[in-house]
Amino acid sequence: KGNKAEQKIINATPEIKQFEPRSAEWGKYFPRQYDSYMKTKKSDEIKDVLKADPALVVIWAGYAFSKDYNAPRGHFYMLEDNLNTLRTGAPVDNKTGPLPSACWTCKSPDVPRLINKIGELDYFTGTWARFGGEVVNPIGCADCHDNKTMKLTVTRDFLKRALDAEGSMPFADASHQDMRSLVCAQCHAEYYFKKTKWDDKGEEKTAAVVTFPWDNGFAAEDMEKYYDDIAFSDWTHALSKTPMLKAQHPDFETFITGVHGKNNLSCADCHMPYVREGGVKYSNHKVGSPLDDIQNTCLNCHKGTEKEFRATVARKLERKNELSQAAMNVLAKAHLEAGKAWELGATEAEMAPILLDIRHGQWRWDFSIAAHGAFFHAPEETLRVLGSAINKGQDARVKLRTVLAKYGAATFEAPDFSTKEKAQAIIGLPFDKQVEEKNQFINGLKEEWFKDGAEKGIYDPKSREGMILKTSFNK
Amino acid sequence: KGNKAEQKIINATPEIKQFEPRSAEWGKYFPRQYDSYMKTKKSDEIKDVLKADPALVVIWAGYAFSKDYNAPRGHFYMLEDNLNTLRTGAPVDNKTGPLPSACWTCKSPDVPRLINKIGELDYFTGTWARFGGEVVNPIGCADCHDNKTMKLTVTRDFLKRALDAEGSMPFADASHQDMRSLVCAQCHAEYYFKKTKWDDKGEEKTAAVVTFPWDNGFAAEDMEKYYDDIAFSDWTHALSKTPMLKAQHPDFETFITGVHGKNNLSCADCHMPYVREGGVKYSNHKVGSPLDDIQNTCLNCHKGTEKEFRATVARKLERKNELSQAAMNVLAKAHLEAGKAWELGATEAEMAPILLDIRHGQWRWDFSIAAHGAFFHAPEETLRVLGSAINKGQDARVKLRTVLAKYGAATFEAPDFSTKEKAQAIIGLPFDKQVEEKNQFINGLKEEWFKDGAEKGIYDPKSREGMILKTSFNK
Amino acid sequence: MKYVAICSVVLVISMFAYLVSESKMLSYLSSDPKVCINCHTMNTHYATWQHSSHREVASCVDCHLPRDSFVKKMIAKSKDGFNHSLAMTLGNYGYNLRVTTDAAKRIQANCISCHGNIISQMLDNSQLYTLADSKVRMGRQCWDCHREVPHGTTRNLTTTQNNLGVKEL
Ligand code: HEC
Ligand code: HEC
Ligand code: HEC
Ligand code: HEC
Ligand code: HEC
Ligand code: HEC
Ligand code: HEC
Ligand code: HEC
Ligand code: HEC
Ligand code: HEC
Ligand code: HEC
Ligand code: HEC
Ligand code: HEC
Ligand code: HEC
Ligand SMILES: [Ca+2]
Ligand SMILES: [Ca+2]
Repeated sequence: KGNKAEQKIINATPEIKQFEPRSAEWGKYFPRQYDSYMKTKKSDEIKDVLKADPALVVIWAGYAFSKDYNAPRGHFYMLEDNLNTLRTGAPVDNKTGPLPSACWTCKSPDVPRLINKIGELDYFTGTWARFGGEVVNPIGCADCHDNKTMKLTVTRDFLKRALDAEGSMPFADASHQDMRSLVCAQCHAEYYFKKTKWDDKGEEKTAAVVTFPWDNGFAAEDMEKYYDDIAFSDWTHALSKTPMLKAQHPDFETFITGVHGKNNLSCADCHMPYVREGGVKYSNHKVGSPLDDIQNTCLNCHKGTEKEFRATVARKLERKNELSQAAMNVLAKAHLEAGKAWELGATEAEMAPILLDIRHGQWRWDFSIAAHGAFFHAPEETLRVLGSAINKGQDARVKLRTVLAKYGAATFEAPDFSTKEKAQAIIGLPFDKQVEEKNQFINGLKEEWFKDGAEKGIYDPKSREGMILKTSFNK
Repeated sequence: KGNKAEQKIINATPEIKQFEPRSAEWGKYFPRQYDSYMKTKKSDEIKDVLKADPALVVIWAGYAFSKDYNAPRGHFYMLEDNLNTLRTGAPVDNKTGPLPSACWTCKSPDVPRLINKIGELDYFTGTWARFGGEVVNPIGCADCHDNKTMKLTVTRDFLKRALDAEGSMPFADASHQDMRSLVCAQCHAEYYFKKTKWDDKGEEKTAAVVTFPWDNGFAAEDMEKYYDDIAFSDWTHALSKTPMLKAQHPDFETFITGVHGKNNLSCADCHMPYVREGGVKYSNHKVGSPLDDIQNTCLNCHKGTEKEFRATVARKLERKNELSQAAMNVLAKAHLEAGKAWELGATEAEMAPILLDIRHGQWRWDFSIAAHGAFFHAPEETLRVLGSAINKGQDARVKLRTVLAKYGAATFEAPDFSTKEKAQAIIGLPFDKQVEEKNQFINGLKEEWFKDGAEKGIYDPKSREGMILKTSFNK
Repeated sequence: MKYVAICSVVLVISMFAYLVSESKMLSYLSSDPKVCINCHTMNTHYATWQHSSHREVASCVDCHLPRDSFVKKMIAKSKDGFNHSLAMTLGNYGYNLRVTTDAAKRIQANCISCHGNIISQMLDNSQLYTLADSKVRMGRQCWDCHREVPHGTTRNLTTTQNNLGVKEL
């Protein structure tokens, strides 16, 4: 009955503006969802992945990821982390790079608002810094909900386009249950920036449009083919000169290959389980590890004890880690050996098949592990693709030995990259300088952007209340 | 009611001799179990695995498996296949080799009978041919049942010893449900022949005792360590000179790592599901693929349709095949490349680390796939171990390139082994001669053995009724 | 000719009577759970239900037959009754029964009717979406999550033979 009363308020059409980026405004009508959403703040530890696996620095040499890469934190921090990472560099005004505007895309409900205001192609044009002061709130209700009905809604068209291009689950057919995953898939999916020319009142501009490479399917091999066919590369590797691909969090694509995906579960089933307070039942908006609440997630469908489930998941993680570590080690060595081969005068023709192996091997490895939950969501697919990554990487190394031998370095041993510092020294990263510049940005322009946003009336100060600066690089 | 009556007969203490090897005798009291048991005859296709994967011939060069290796058939055929395989060679009398008596161990209820009669160490001494005429029935009731109570019973002590040595599930603690797996684990487990000296009335003899290498645990790495510690090898590879290990069907060991094992299922749950005829419920003794009766196996516990389950299992098989094929290809090349290195004069010191990689890589690959059901019973463990097998095999190849380069063969390419014939030619197997000798054995000594058995009154002619000679080598 | 016709009619009627009596079809007119185990085929489901949290609160018909109108209930009863009786007589079913789509719909409606309060939010959520294509009200079966309610996950007809609690009538 208490439920009914509260229900009434909830069902009363709330007065929320379209594209309202400030979650606190929505929270007035939906306090439980809002409060639980704010609890994502509790996941606040920075886990420096480069430090844990220094091979990554070598693997990503020449690419921003080699500077700074952390395990994900709670949704509360997504904007903060995007601003603070060394990857986004240290712009000094709204025109400086290094990154494109597209880097805001999955960090804020200000993005759909902006796209609605200026158009998608304009939004995807220019530097990241261009929208400093415009993108000022972390993920919010407006990212997933319709302001009138609270219906789940996909606010990023690139997901719709990608689903339709893939074809097996066109967006128009999405069921309610599908939507409980698709709102997540807007962000939790592999992407690249597709260069797209457009006409801005007579001026030709190039947009970097977030695009999901799904035309051939959702599997690692399907996307690999997609990228190969358009000769796309994210960057050229600093040591091996390989035209590389970076995989980013293919959570959705891997999830659907696993047993829970096949049984038609949705992300929300585990990451936003129903909870009850008094008579009211609602979706827990504290998106985080389902293992924090095994009782309401796993045990809702499974028999067994918390302890058993913890052990099962832990074993899956170990298996993934074993193969992932092997793959990283192989790939790092391959890059270093290829670097040596170039140095000694190897020709493009000699190196071409080797670089292809490296490209494919690293793509597959990255695809398997960039989705941090894939070890659980899709353990078999993860291990299969990791196995093939190891194989490709080692194929490159076998071929490299023949080339190295030709240039008199048959016994070449890759240098030691067993710590983050050693690895960054190998690739020659001017780390301290970057940190210094970044800190200037953090204490300067970043602050101004939020002031800017506040003046425009779009910034929700609650979204940063109690924020403590945490980074991998400031001790 | 009919049920009750029949139950009475079943519960009446049957008059079966201890160690009665003739299943037809038991069948008099338990016709349903006997009839279903005899239906294992339906699985009678010989699938030549060497032909499907010719890399195997190279991988097993110098070992009997390179001559003849087939996918398992129904239990009805186990003695027949053991007699007919080229692996058991062509003895001409009771003293000729090549194999030891231990090769009968998992093929017949005559084995527990013999062990009871002459003692375990005597049984494990001498040639396989020594017990021709003594071992004449395929698997029978006496392999798994107590003659008085029909209670499940482990008739091979080596399983009990191995469980106790491993320690985590001592035999004394085995529950009824455990027994429903342990009767299978007597045979469906990795083994080796442990050389054991014993005193036969003053004469020192050496027995080759079937032993499960479980002292350190059930995992591939645990057994690898076991074998390394005792410097055991099954054979020395003909090409690479590696002291090799052969993994044989670690069905039980891998099964317990999988989700069904962890949920405490037993082999009998899927391979011998309960069926009902009229009012009588009994265990289907037609041990075979559970996919032949999905409705009565998987669907007992799962929602979903037959079609879905078939597809799920098929996808698991594909994943395994992908990595297994990659591993075989790598290992075969490694052997051939190592052979070349020796040929060119490589030293033992140069080769030692390479051979260790090959030994470990091949062991792990074999461990993952020798249990034909492991792709389903334990897909994650299978893929993990396959990934590490690929890695080790490729490590060997990388090192080999350096050695080959030293001896002026940096660009050496392994010869083509893409068909069984090509592969057997590479390893120089005198195939036709072996087939000819084998056929002499099949038409001669083999026949006599059964006559022998019949004279002794231990042979059950029903066990070969309608037997058609099928081999991989006779067209 | 007439003979044949009369014979056929008599045959059909007597076959029907035989079917009715052999399969205890008329027992469908009662609501007592024991009625269901007129057919030993239903023993497993009776036993699992009897050991479930719902034993005291919901009987077979509470879940399996429409609860909103007497007429619908009777129609469903007759339909199921006939189908089950026929299946019973022909013996053309396996060890693992599965609910029909129609039955699933009814069950779901019944879950909702008892647990309306607790699931009201989910129901509201679901009403925002088109349900045209979905099998059951709310789009998703309650027992997708509550997998053990009330029959457990293992309910092969051979699992509870001679089992405790089920008395053959
Ligand atoms: C607007 C983009 C966006 C949407 C929509 C989104 N996420 Fe996220 N998610 C992110 C980003 C960005 C991070 C990383 C935040 C950080 O590390 O600062 C993240 C982090 C996470 C984490 C890690 C949290 C932790 O504490 O470790 C989980 C789990 C997660 N998301 C699941 C989901 C699920 C489930 C949904 C849908 C219900 C979803 N996400 C919707 C962008 C999004
Ligand atoms: C398609 C959506 C999408 C786009 C586009 C995107 N991200 Fe993310 N980002 C995510 C998701 C999802 C996560 C959570 C990742 C995880 O689970 O590891 C994340 C996490 C992060 C994190 C926190 C973890 C870390 O890596 O330290 C940072 C920082 C980040 N992104 C920066 C960027 C930058 C810079 C760009 C542009 C180059 C970018 N993002 C583009 C979706 C996106
Ligand atoms: C059956 C339950 C379940 C479903 C459904 C599910 N997940 Fe997960 N997810 C987990 C578990 C368990 C983990 C591991 C958490 C841990 O290690 O603490 C996880 C981890 C993650 C992570 C990494 C979090 C981190 O901090 O490393 C992300 C991101 C994620 N899931 C997103 C998703 C998305 C997106 C979907 C839907 C496409 C989804 N999940 C569906 C159970 C689930
Ligand atoms: C990452 C995506 C995401 C974000 C951000 C998000 N929600 Fe939700 N929300 C969901 C999902 C998924 C559901 C479940 C809806 C369903 O099953 O119909 C949901 C359900 C709801 C419901 C319906 C009642 C319930 O609890 O099931 C309300 C109200 C709601 N959210 C309010 C909010 C508010 C307020 C915010 C901002 C503080 C917010 N949501 C942010 C994904 C999101
Ligand atoms: C909404 C129901 C549901 C939830 C919630 C759920 N599962 Fe499952 N899970 C399933 C289904 C369905 C299967 C498929 C097996 C089956 O058919 O019984 C499964 C299978 C599994 C398996 C076996 C497959 C494998 O990958 O090894 C594990 C382990 C598992 N779940 C763990 C978990 C954990 C851990 C959680 C919580 C984070 C969880 N499940 C949450 C429904 C669920
Ligand atoms: C006495 C040894 C022994 C015992 C005990 C034994 N097996 Fe076997 N099993 C074998 C042998 C040998 C084969 C191969 C027969 C052949 O290929 O000729 C085999 C074959 C099989 C096959 C393949 C059948 C086919 O048609 O492809 C399955 C499945 C199997 N066993 C399962 C089991 C299960 C389950 C148990 C216990 C209930 C069990 N086995 C007990 C020795 C045994
Ligand atoms: C510990 C028990 C055990 C021992 C000892 C054993 N086997 Fe087997 N054997 C099996 C099992 C179990 C199978 C079924 C294998 C499968 O699933 O592939 C089998 C299958 C076979 C097959 C049929 C399939 C094929 O490979 O062509 C032959 C032949 C065979 N064994 C011969 C032998 C020989 C020869 C020896 C001695 C060197 C031997 N076995 C020792 C248990 C054993
Ligand atoms: C959950 C069900 C299940 C359980 C429990 C189970 N198996 Fe299996 N087993 C299967 C399936 C499914 C296959 C694949 C059959 C196929 O491919 O046709 C299989 C395959 C096999 C095979 C290979 C048969 C062939 O012809 O290739 C053997 C041998 C086997 N199992 C033995 C065992 C043993 C021994 C145990 C117990 C330690 C066991 N199984 C437990 C379901 C099960
Ligand atoms: C490979 C092992 C194996 C062999 C060989 C075997 N059985 Fe069984 N038998 C079992 C298992 C396992 C059970 C299930 C027992 C349980 O769960 O208590 C069983 C059960 C039985 C039962 C008890 C009733 C039932 O059906 O569950 C009888 C009677 C029986 N077997 C008779 C025989 C006869 C007769 C033979 C020879 C024709 C035979 N068995 C051969 C493994 C075997
Ligand atoms: C006696 C019960 C039982 C039987 C019979 C059974 N399963 Fe399972 N199965 C389980 C349990 C328990 C799980 C673990 C998931 C869970 O907790 O729901 C599981 C999990 C699974 C999974 C998910 C894990 C994975 O490896 O992907 C698949 C697929 C599966 N079973 C297929 C089968 C197939 C195919 C058969 C028939 C050959 C079968 N099962 C027979 C009980 C059973
Ligand atoms: C609390 C609700 C509820 C009660 C009470 C209930 N059932 Fe069910 N029944 C279900 C549900 C839900 C299913 C569907 C299960 C599924 O599809 O997994 C079902 C399925 C069945 C099936 C189909 C076969 C199967 O295993 O899916 C039969 C038969 C059945 N019930 C008989 C009975 C009988 C007889 C009783 C009373 C003794 C009974 N039920 C009481 C909810 C109930
Ligand atoms: C006349 C014997 C008999 C009686 C009485 C009986 N059943 Fe059944 N029932 C069967 C048979 C036989 C089947 C299998 C039908 C099939 O699978 O085609 C069945 C199947 C079912 C199913 C699954 C198929 C479907 O229609 O969804 C449900 C649910 C069910 N019964 C419920 C009940 C309930 C509830 C009762 C008591 C009101 C009951 N039954 C009484 C014989 C009976
Ligand atoms: C006739 C009314 C009625 C129907 C129909 C009914 N329930 Fe219930 N259910 C109850 C009552 C009353 C309780 C509280 C019982 C208790 O506390 O022991 C309950 C308890 C529960 C519980 C909590 C106890 C548990 O077993 O986990 C769940 C979950 C549940 N019901 C789900 C369902 C589902 C799913 C259905 C439909 C398949 C259903 N119910 C149909 C009356 C009903
Ligand atoms: C997506 C998974 C999911 C679905 C679908 C679902 N539930 Fe639940 N249900 C839950 C979770 C999680 C809880 C525990 C949280 C709570 O107590 O509300 C729960 C709790 C319940 C409870 C209270 C149980 C108790 O122990 O008191 C009842 C009753 C219930 N659900 C009935 C239903 C009914 C009826 C339906 C279908 C209309 C349904 N559920 C559908 C996830 C689900
Ligand atoms: Ca990418
Ligand atoms: Ca061995």
